[in-house]
Amino acid sequence: MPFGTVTNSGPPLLQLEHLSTHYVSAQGTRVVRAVDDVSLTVRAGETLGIVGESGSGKSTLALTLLRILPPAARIVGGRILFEGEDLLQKSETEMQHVRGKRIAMVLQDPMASLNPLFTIGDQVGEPIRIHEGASRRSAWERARALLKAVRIPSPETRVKQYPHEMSGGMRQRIVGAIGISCEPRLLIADEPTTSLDLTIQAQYLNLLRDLQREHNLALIFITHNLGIVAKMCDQLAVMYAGRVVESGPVSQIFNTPKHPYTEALLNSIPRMTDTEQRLVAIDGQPPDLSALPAGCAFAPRCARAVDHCRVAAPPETAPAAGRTVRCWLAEPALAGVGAESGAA
Amino acid sequence: MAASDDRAGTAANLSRRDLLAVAALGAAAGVPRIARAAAPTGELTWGIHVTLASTWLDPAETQGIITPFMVLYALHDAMVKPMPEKSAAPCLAESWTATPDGLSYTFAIRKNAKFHNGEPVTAEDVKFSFERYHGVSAKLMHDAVATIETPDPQHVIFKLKRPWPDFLTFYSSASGAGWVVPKKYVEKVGDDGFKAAPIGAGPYKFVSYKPGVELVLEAFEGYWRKTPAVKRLVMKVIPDESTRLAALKRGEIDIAYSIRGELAEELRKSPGLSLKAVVLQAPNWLYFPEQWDPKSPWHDLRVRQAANLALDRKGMSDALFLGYCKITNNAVVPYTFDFYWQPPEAVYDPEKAKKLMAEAGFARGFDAGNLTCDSSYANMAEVAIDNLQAIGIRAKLLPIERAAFFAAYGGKKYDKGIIQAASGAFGNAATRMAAFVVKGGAFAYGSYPDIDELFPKQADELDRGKRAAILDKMQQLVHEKAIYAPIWQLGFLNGVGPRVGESAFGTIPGFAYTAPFEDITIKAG
Amino acid sequence: MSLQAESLALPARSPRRSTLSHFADVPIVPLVILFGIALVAIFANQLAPHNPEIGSLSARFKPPFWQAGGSTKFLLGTDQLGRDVLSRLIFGARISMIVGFTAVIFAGTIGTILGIVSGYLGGWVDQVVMRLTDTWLALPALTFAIFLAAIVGPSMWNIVIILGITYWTRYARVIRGEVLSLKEREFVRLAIVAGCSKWTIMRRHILPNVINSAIVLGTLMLGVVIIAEATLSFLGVGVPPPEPAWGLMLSDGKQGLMVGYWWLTVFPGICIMLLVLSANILGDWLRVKLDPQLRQL
Amino acid sequence: MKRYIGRRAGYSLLSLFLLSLTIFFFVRVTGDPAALLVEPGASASDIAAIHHQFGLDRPLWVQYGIFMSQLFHGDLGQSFYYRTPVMALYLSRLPNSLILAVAAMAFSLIIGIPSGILAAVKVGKFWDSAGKVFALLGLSLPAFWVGLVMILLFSVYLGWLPSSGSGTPWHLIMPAFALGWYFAAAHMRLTRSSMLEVLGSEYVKLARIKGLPQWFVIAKHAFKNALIPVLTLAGINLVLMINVAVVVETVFAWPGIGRLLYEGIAFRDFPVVQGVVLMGGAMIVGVNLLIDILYAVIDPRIRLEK
Repeated sequence: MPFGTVTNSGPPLLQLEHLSTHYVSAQGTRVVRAVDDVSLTVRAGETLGIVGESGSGKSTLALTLLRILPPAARIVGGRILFEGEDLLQKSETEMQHVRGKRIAMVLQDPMASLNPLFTIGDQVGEPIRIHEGASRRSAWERARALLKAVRIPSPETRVKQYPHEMSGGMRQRIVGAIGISCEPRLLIADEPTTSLDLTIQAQYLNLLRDLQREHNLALIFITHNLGIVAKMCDQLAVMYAGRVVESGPVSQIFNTPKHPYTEALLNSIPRMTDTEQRLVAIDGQPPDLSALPAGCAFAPRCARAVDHCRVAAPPETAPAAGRTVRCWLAEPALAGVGAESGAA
Repeated sequence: MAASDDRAGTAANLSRRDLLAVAALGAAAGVPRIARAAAPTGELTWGIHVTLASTWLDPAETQGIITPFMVLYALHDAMVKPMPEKSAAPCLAESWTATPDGLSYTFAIRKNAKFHNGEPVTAEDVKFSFERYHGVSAKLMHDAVATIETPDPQHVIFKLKRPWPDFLTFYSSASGAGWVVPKKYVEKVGDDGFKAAPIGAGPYKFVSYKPGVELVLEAFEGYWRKTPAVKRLVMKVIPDESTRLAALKRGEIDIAYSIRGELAEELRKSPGLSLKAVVLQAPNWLYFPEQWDPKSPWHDLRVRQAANLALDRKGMSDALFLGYCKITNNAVVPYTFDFYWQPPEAVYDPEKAKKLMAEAGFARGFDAGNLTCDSSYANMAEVAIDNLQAIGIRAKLLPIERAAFFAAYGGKKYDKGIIQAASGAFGNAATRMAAFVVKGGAFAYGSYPDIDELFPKQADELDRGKRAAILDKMQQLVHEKAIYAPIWQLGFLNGVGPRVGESAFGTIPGFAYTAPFEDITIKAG
Repeated sequence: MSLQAESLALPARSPRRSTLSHFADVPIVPLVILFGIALVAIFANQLAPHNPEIGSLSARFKPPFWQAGGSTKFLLGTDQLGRDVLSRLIFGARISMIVGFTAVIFAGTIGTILGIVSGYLGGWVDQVVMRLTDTWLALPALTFAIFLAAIVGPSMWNIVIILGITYWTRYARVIRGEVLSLKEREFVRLAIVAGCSKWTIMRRHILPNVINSAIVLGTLMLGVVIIAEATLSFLGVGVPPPEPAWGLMLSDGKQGLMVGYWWLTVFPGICIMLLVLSANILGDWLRVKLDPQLRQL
Repeated sequence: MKRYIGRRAGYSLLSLFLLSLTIFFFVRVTGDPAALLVEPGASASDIAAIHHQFGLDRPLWVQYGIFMSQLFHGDLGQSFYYRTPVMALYLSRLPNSLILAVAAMAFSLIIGIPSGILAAVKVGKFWDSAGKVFALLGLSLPAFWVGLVMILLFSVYLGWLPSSGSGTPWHLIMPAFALGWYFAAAHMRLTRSSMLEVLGSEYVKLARIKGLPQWFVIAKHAFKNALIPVLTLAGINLVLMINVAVVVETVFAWPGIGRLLYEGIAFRDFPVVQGVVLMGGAMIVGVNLLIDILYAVIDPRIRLEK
């Protein structure tokens, strides 16, 4: 059951408008449209889930928000409005004040997210020292408090320890502590539980939810696990081949999916006994992002695809308030027009 | 004496540039320069092409190679040694006499001969040095000598067990036995102590030595022959030829040993530098080990003669050694040796060679297998192969690292193909014949009975004239049978910098290095 | 997908990649140079205007054709024995390619086999192999080369053997490291459970997984081997004259540098540089493509 | 860790023993030193005399026994060529080699690390390519050629530096550079790739997500991690430099150990070859142990695995 005390109200905290990020190879001969024309909205205190297969552009989208893309990636268009400011207009120095302080992020691999050569206290306290100019000692104190907040036992000794002395679940909680250390408005969690086992996963999700409540955090939850989405999220965006193919409130999408891909995803849920399991239920392979088909990127795998789907990419339409979808079938009128033009 | 020491001390503290400035000042002020006998001044530096070994500081260690003598001539002196005027010149021995039966040699020691510590050279020292000598020829010499008598400090008598015509050759140049060290000092410091701080009777005394790196010597003013002109000598090891030339050009060194090929050309072109060529007592040759195998093409005299005619020795020398090699056409005996026989001049006539090949039945040539050589002489062999190829003898070059080459050459491993080799061993025509021509010779892969027959005859012959005739005959046979194809006696090219007056290169025939050191001068002004 | 993989191996490594797109960003210039050298090596007999081993002493030190005294007969001049530099370079390509490739393959074969065996079997086998590599490391390549040259005599093939015996340890170490981590992987465990013999596992499961690393290392080692060959020539134990090996030409020609016979060293120097640079750039690219884990040379 | 190091040391001693055996017999296969101390043509008795003098006329195992028992007393025997103790020779050359190696290492690290970092940070940009080409040039040119060109340029034409020899810092510049360049290239490469790997790591990503300035991320989070493999390589290379500097030592007449070994081989000076190779082996063992300890100092993961 979707959890959410906050409804669609208040001004948007984060608004993405037609955001596109492409990877360009060194020779400039290949372009990978990792994020393509994405528009999304997140309100304060709300949780947005983003789901999709590996390589559908979810992680790139997250990195785009923080503008920490690898050198080969270019943000080629769109706007990122955060609290009314366009992050794409900011200088790198200004962005540094956004990262960690106003928008934080939790990475998917807790084992690799901590620098093995520095103590936990040092790494947890680091954002506090950078963003708030705290002294070494007070940062240390805050770090200890944060460890306590993420329910790590005996934080006094833990701050002095090194990452390799911690278990995976503990490390992931430490990464969470780093995320909330400067009390950000938005926390992005990129598959934060993939490498944890089931019990620890549940504990961690509970922790995130509690933290969200306490700090009135907006949360973007990137995952490929619809079960987690159902448990955690208010809103959902389904990504396929760099595009958002469907978005809207979780309950509505779960009940009446408009896109065949979403449908296929939902159909695969009952078979997911193991949360580690990937979305293997859909036939076919994800498309090559550098050589997308002319029409709808999902058409080759879509059981219901018509001729027109292979000719032109569907536009984003709004079948209901707060919902979007990219599918010719969702708009039969448009599909008909397309079919005519295709036949002509 | 004290005053001159002070002066010397001051001079030693001045750098070379300061000294030049002082010298220039002196000239400008018009101070009349004293012709000689003044205290030695200045410093000269050598760039040495081989590694300086501690053994070179001690004549008792002298092995059968020439390199140690580049140091021995400075540090030590011998009773009799090759000097510019003659190959057996009286040095520490003022004179000597031999009894007619060839069994007794009496040497009279020079009265003013002194060691660096000021003590006179005595008969005891001479006897001690001979007995102490343990270089390569030690056994041969010790076995030949029955007793050494020292009737008084000025006289030594060597009594031989049986007549040995080559005694003086070995005592004077072919070994270190005639080089004299101070008995008392050696007994005091021991062999290792002596090598660490040697005292000799030569024109220069020891200052310091870093093994394999640098040797510093200082003029010994009490040297009997004359006071050396240059105060300090520094011998630095610089293994790379190009670097030696660079150092010479920059004035870091004044004398550079062994500058070959293109670098020698550059040396000749460089203003201020001069090229000094010395002919070594090392003949190079091609050897045909298959000539005793009747099935081999080399068995045919005409083929061997053709190979001789095919070699463009002059062109090779011009190309590789600026024409400084001496083409003697005697394969194994250097022209400076006793009993040397001069063959007819070498001829380069590839047409005639081809004709001989055709007569021998090899008009279309033949595959001769490998031409094996010491890899340091591979450049020469490359040309030789080109020359032989021109008359149809096709060989493939196989250069072998020096140590391995000589081991296999002497071990008779190269019994096929062609061998290119050289020898700078000491001795005379007879010793060379023994090693390279006659039956049982260390490097003879076969022999001819007529030559073998002559060999023992000359060994027992006390009459020098008769012995020479036999040895001449032997060398003539070697030439006529074309056992070898002689190439030349190697030209050793060296560089001399602008500051050097007399370099003393080439003053002693057949000696590769600068000597005698007391004759070396720095240019005045 | 980790950021690391993305940043190193762009575009994103989706499992469905055509073979063509796999090689879309191959460094063209080095590849062309290597192919060019290979072609020159193969067709040396057709391309070379003169015999590379035979010269005329009367035509020594002719400069390249554009310099005064040069002629179009010898486009890149002649050497100290009057041999055509261009022809020697052309045949030298053959020798360098043969020496380089065979030595690398030789070293790679020994090293890979020992690396796999040592890494997979562990225990005393591992100890013996590792002690052997330690011992090898203490013996500088040159020491070996001279020893071997003294024992077997110098020839092109002996140089190949010498270089191979000298450089196998690098493969052994790298491959062993790889095998140690492969050993813990699922598919190997599965194979063990399935009852495959040790040798089958090494051959069928381990070898195919380390071959990429061996290829990358081999490309990088090509340069090392070629420079080593030149250095052996400098020390007088390289490919024997009159074979026109580039390293030998460089070493022989160095005497001419001071005299102004620059073409004797500059041309072989450029050839060596181009070959080694190309091999290295290609090796770097392959390393990124095939095996981002392989960091050490 | 102590037990680990102890075991490692034990194995290393074993390799040293293997090395002594290998080198002892290997060097004796290659030729006869006597043949080099006389000109060809010397008599067999002369050569036998030399053999006797050097103790080469005794059975091999006796020779090896003597060698090992001397070794046990820290004596490497007496050089055939120099007629002085090998240990003294070695020690007299060691300072030169160390100076050269340390200077060359300084060159290679001073050039290699910063430019490697630059190349990694500016990946795909001009500095990356410039760094790459510079690195690969060092690998692509034989050291003897670099050395000779430098002598020609800086000594003969410009007259700035002495052509050869040792003694002053000026003498050190060219050989150290010639030796260091090859290694600089290797260090830069490793720094670059190791830096790239670290920069691509999750913890560096997290550091940037924290909002740390770029230079701070590089200086604190990336550099220290990236340095570990570079330091390891540098440690091994320092020893290699001492042992392989022969080319540079020859070109610049630098009296180091490489040259000593090379001449030892050329003269078949068995005690020198044995001594230098064994000392080299001992050094490699020592440095490997040192690296283990250093590792433990830098990397807490090892430090705490007691």
